[in-house]
Amino acid sequence: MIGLEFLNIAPQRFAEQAPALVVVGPLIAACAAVLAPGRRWAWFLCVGASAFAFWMAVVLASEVARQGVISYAMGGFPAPLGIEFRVDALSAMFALLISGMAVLTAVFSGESLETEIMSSKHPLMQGGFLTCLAGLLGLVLTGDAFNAFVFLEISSIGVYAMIAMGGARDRRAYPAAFNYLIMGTIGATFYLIGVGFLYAATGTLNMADIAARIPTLTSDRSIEVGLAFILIGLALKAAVFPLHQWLPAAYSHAPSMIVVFLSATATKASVYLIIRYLSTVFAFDWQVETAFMAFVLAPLSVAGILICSMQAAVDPEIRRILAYSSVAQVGYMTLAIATATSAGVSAALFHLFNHGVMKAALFMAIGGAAIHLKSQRLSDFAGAAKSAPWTMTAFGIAALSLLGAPLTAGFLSKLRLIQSLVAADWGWAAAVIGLSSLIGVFYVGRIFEVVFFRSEPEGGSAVREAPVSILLPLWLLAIANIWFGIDATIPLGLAESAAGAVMGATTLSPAGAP
Amino acid sequence: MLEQAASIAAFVGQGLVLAGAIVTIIGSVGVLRFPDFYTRIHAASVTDTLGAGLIIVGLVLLGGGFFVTVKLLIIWGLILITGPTASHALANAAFTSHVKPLGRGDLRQPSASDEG
Amino acid sequence: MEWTAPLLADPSLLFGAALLVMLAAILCAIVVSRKLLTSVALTGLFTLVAALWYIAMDAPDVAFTEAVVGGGVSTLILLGSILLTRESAEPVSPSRMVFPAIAVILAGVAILYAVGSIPGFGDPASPANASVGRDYLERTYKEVGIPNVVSAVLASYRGFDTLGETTVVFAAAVGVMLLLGFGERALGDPARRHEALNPDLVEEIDHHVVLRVATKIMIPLMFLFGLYVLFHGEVGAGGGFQAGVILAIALIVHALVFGLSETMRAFPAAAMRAGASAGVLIYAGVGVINMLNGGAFLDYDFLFPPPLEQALSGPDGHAGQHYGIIAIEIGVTATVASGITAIFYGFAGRAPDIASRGASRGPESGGGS
Amino acid sequence: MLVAAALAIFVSMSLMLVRAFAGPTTYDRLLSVNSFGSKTVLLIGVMGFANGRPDFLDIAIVYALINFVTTIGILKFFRYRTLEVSLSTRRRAVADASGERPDA
Amino acid sequence: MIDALATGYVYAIIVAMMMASLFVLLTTGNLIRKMIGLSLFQTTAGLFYIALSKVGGGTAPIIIDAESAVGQARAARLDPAYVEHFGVDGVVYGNPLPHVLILTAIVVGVATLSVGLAIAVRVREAYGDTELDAVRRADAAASEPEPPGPRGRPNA
Repeated sequence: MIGLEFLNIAPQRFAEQAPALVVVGPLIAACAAVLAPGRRWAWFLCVGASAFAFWMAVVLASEVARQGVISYAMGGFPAPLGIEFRVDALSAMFALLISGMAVLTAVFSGESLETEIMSSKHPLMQGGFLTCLAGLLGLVLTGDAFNAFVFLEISSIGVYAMIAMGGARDRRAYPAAFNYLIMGTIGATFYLIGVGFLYAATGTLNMADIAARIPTLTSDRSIEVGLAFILIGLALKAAVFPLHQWLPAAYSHAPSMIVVFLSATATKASVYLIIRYLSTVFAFDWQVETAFMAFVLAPLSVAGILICSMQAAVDPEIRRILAYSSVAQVGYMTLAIATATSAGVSAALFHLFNHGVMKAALFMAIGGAAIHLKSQRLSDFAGAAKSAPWTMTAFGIAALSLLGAPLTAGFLSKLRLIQSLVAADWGWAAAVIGLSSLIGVFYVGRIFEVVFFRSEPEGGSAVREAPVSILLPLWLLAIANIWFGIDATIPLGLAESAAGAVMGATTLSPAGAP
Repeated sequence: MLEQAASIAAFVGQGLVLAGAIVTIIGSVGVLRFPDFYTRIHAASVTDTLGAGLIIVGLVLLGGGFFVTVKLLIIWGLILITGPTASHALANAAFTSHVKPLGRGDLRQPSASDEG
Repeated sequence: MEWTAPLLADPSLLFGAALLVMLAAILCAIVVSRKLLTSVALTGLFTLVAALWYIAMDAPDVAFTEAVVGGGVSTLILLGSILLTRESAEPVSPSRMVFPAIAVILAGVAILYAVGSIPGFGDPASPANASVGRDYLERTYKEVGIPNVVSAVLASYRGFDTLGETTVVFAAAVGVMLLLGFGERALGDPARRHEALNPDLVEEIDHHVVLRVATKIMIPLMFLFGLYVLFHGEVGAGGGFQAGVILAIALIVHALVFGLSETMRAFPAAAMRAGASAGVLIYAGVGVINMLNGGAFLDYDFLFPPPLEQALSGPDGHAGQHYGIIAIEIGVTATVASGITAIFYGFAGRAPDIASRGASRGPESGGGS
Repeated sequence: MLVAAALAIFVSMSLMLVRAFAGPTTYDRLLSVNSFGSKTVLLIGVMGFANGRPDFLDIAIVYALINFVTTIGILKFFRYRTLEVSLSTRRRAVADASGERPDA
Repeated sequence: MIDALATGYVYAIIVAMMMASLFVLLTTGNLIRKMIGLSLFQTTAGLFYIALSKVGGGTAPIIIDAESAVGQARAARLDPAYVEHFGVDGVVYGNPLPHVLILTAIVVGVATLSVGLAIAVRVREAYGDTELDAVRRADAAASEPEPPGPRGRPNA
């Protein structure tokens, strides 16, 4: 399914434990990294653990492709009693995306932290990063509604502090991190309250079990309100318009390592949970839910796409331009999800994957090139292409992909988005995507003008070529952007099987059944 | 005979608990009504210690098994150590930060602190 | 058959109602107060009363946790942070209240709308109480073999959640260490050395001999009590988390009375950092051992290789579950005790830096009352 | 009778709350918070017996401890403006640098 | 009817408290007070869960012997048929699952509180104040063409 099956060389007993190992590996490494005697050790641990998680994710994905849904009972207790890890194609795809990005970020982190954080704190940063990785992986694999809350918090708490660590360069990181913490925690608590309502109505916490019991209920008022709370909470975490205000500030002032990783994964994991609830738990066939999708989610997505694209077009700071564009892109995904068709969800997932690849490349290039540059202003990147040709070429490729230029991954995903919207008779929504792409031409054009065509400022640019350990993951991502633009079998295969997994069956069979 | 003793103990115990509760209410009224900090702390700490003693002895008489009795006695001990210590520290802190006790004749003037 | 809950036969419901009203009163006072210290003291009271309410609702474990966390740790951390920031909040202009008020009222109405369809309070036949919750009550003794069902669910059935919870504490400790350091400023504070050289700064009269003596008695008792709570958690209320917090509070009392640098000499920040990660390692390590023995992650029945497990347990004992739960509770205790101590070091040890910038304090503290 | 005693303790806690809201000095608030805490300890005991399940006195012990600790914490807050110093010496420099009375 | 009155108030008060703490959190501009509001909000969510777990006439979910003195005293208060139907081995217990969840949530809450306060302390160190208004003013001043210096003005 993913072209990486050759990595599935684990012995069978090992492969059976993969759902647990994929989370526990990074977790143990996080503790070890905090204890590491020096920053080199911490970095090795970080790369090693991420690679291990990636390997396990590949094993998982190929097992899922081979035998369908995998259910893993934590503690050996069957599902409604114990916590279940339930891996289907959707979770496997997210696990692959998150752990793959983690490997690249981990490689990137060595040099990048060097310039941003004092070296005695590197082990703590790496430990926090690995905790976040474990949290995100757990979030996408778990089949238990409350366990998802715990992982949501694991993946956030360290991140709040790490975003604030950007304050050494720019003090605006502190209030940004604080706002993120407040918004994130309100979101998580809303989620918790929503899960409480589902629990009150169904008496269980296992998602598949909840899904199985919902049709048997006589009154669904608490389910409706529970769903509303869960979705609002997750929308806060996923930065869905208009609950996105924390994101641009947090992304523009955090240390680059964190931004690279978060931009590719964190909001995506919340989008995952939204899809999970809408499709698996509520099965897309419920009246209130369809009304919600058509009359709340879709208009909000459209507003988010347009407004945030405009904000991106006028903002003077380069990272914030990209952050606003991220919110707009989340809007694309929710818009496609709102069609509630298999093609829509698959297009959203395909775009989500590609967007992760391009955004990570963009932030990585900026982080790498601007190692010696304290400012984030776009104008300070004047002529950067001359002083850092390799870095900025990769940046340019990813930016073209963001724009949706042909022969890049972004083109294919926008094409599929529009196709799926048209197929669902949402032509106006397809027009919105077209319009926002036009605005995209403007802001990407602005960046291109500054980076490639303006001459360097007097006294030379502060932008330098990134070191090899940054160029390596950066170019991997840039090449991926082109590769997936020409031959999209891998992401498309993942997205389609994932969409098939959640859209195919209207309800999951309760745990235990094959 | 033994049962009779047990029921008497239970009755006495309940009475002691109630008495202790009444003592704490009296103390609280004192804290509410007394005119300055030092008299209030007096009301609070004296009645806390006495009320706690009465209630805990009452609960011991009610009987709840060996461990419960031991725990009750530990709690009593803790209250006896921490209550006066905290009161002392509070009064000390108030005094060293120049909270003045009311003097002779101050009670005649209605002071702001009088209003609960 | 229809059953109505025997509400009036249950005195705890009377207590519960009274306590809820008291909670609401305290919350109202918090909403209107602007002095941060008053808010913090009232928040401490709020959590204490909430804990009382938990006892009335038959949740002693939750009450225990809420008391040690809300009443103890949160209050102390809040105090530490007020010291490092400012003491009263600016008033909020009414115009800024409009939007939040609307949002809050909408959310409240939505919840009340949903609450109408939840089965009545105290109903034993409600879905929440009749399904999985009841299964735990019926199965715990057979499958895990300890009387405290909450501990069993926490450590065994939903042990993975608890691993997550421990990780959260670990992550928070890492975060605070990143942001505030390890209290190293308290050890290397030049003003402190200056004070040692200038004895006239030190007042002669010893005000706190009573406090010190009392504390000296209390600290060993607290340690002992912490260990008791740790190992008693299977039988009664308590467990690893509560024990960890109690141990941390014992250290915090020591720091409060005898000085932070004194405590940090005995329990250095590096050890706390190591302890925090060692706890998670112990916990996850137990899970990995289970995997190596052929079970699922955290399946304590496989803590020992199957033949040994049979030899230890006998016909229907649960040696694996028993020792597994103790092992992970020790892990939890280690992480929580060291993590919270490290967090306290961070906040308390930051103080000299701010205090030396006393000049910027002045204008802020004028805003009070 | 136990229920009546519990309610009596509850009433006295409410009176303490009134004092805590009213002040007027911070020390009054502290006093009432402290006293509130020790009444809570008693209430747990009485409530346990009234419910027929007196074996949760551990929580009462914890309350007693917590009450002591927070009182010391708040005290240090006022007298020393830092949680960090030892109580065996009084740091005049710090206490006076703040230049304010806690009850102001 | 009496039962409906006797039960409805619990959720109503809890929801009101939940919303009051959310209101504190959303309106105030003081970072510490925001954290207090957040912590209260989480606590009230806990109250909601525990209210769900209450079983009328139940006791704490720590297994006791129905034949023991305590067990018999508890059973004596209740209708035997009720105990028979809802009890486990002759004793009616509260629901343990929400207790476990809220135990976890309390811990998560204190972790969030400590990280949030640590960030608030850093805000104070960088800006000289913990009011969001002051922070905004300082940022606005710094983004003007002539920035007033890297550290900004305290108490602006």
